Amino acid sequence: HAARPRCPAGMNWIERARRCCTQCPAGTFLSQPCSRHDNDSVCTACPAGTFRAQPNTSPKCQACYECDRQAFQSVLSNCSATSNVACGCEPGRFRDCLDERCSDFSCRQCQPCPGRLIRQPCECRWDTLCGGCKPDFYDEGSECRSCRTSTPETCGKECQRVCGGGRGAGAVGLR
Amino acid sequence: HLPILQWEDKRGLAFTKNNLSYSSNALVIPVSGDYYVYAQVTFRGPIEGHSKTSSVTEIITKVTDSYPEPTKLLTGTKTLSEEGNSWFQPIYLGAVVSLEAGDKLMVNVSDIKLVDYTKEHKTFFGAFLL
Amino acid sequence: HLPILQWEDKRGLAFTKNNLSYSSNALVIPVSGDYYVYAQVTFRGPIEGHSKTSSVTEIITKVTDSYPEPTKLLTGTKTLSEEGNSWFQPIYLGAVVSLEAGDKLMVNVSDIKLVDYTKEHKTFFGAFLL
Amino acid sequence: HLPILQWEDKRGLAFTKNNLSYSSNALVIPVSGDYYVYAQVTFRGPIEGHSKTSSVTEIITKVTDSYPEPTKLLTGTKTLSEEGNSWFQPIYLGAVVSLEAGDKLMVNVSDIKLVDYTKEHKTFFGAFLL
Repeated sequence: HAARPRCPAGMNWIERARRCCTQCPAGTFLSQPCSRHDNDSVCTACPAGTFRAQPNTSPKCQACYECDRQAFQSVLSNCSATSNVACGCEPGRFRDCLDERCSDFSCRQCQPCPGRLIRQPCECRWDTLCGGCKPDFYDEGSECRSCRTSTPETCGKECQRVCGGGRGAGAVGLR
Repeated sequence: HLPILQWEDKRGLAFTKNNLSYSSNALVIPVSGDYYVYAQVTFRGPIEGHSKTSSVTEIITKVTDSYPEPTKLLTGTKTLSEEGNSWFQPIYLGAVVSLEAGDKLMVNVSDIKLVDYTKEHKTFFGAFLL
Repeated sequence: HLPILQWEDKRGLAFTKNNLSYSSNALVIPVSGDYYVYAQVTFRGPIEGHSKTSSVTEIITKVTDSYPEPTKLLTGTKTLSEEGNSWFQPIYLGAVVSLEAGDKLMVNVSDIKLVDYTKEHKTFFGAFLL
Repeated sequence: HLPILQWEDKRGLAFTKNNLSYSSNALVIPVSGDYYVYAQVTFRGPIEGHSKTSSVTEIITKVTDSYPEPTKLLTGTKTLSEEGNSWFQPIYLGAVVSLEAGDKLMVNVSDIKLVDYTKEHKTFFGAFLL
């Protein structure tokens, strides 16, 4: 198709009119293109559920995305005439991204870290980062158990080291 | 019958023309002839509190005045072997079918909760006269 | 060569017209031009007494008088990670190809025993002139 | 933005006609109208020294003079559950879209290293005016 001259800033080439015409502002679209004669672009507001984030000479606005309720996404900001919807996660959940772009994600429950210190709290972008056992909790395999729930029979070396008190006090005293 | 999907027919990339119209979840055929009919559904899961999904199915169906039951035109059905992690699975279908004026085309799915309806470019449906 | 599928060309949803005919497992091109050619094959398994299937393949092939060997036009090939359970997997292919009058189009598959031929809306093949 | 695939437009099965041209990795639309746009990308892996792939994505995108950002027209995204073995996975996309003269169509992929570009019948891209 014939070469197109460059249009000044704020204007786009309209093939049918064979001339540069004013761009419609963000939030609107070109409902009636300018014509060869003198009338300029006619712009109309984007209908509900659609948007245009930038100045344009588009014949339509873009459809808003929707947040994935089934995946426990929440609306961070609604779709407006000038911006698409922004989705996050419901409280107590974090993004499980499909890939680095994270344009697709589901919201998984933050891990609770029972009996552990929290090294980094759960946020939309990452899960809770659990730390070591809280005071008065001892490490048993991959769990942190409360001293209060231990009994002399079940209180092993680590339990005695952490919980001390009436349990194997002698051994503790010798440290 | 399997649940029927609802569609947007005006906003964004969606449009209807040449009297091919959309009403009550169906494309309505304006003139008899051979049409290329197509649809893609993106399924995604798992859905918390929802039993594990073993398969997903998409069916393009025809309802016609000349016969009381829907006719299955195209079916895409696939088993899933996703172990608990989040999964995505698109199914595309397309073929030429002979249709009568007034016939209605719909898209049925095995489970509507598994359909990714969030973006118009991931799940879509259409037809054109040859 | 991979096994060639046989097709129904008259009953049910199947039809041929405008001199596009079907013979010896092939669609025969009546007039030279650009055609949109498409096919879907639904594969399913496992088949008892059949070694485990690691992948399935569908190929739309052209046989032409002007060249002694078949030409692969479209190929869909997918590995399977189904752990012994029953599985099913559709493969859809479609594209525009330039064809000569007399050219023949066929669909080859990696293993004919794995093809779900039971329902016309799950496995289909066609072409139309642009 | 995701990487853009480059295409062969003359050799083998590839061709352009009716002023639909190919330049700078894009199909350039000659006349405004409704087009059936399609593409298949065959992905394959694993790639040595490459982190495990959890999903693959193919997107057909439009760039237009009337708007400064690309528009996603069709997206196929699929998670993979292949346990370290060699895998291959085709994604086919196709639909009707309204385009303006001068619009450009491109295919983006999640990871260009995973694309099987070795055979023209496994990875292809095209469009035709209705």
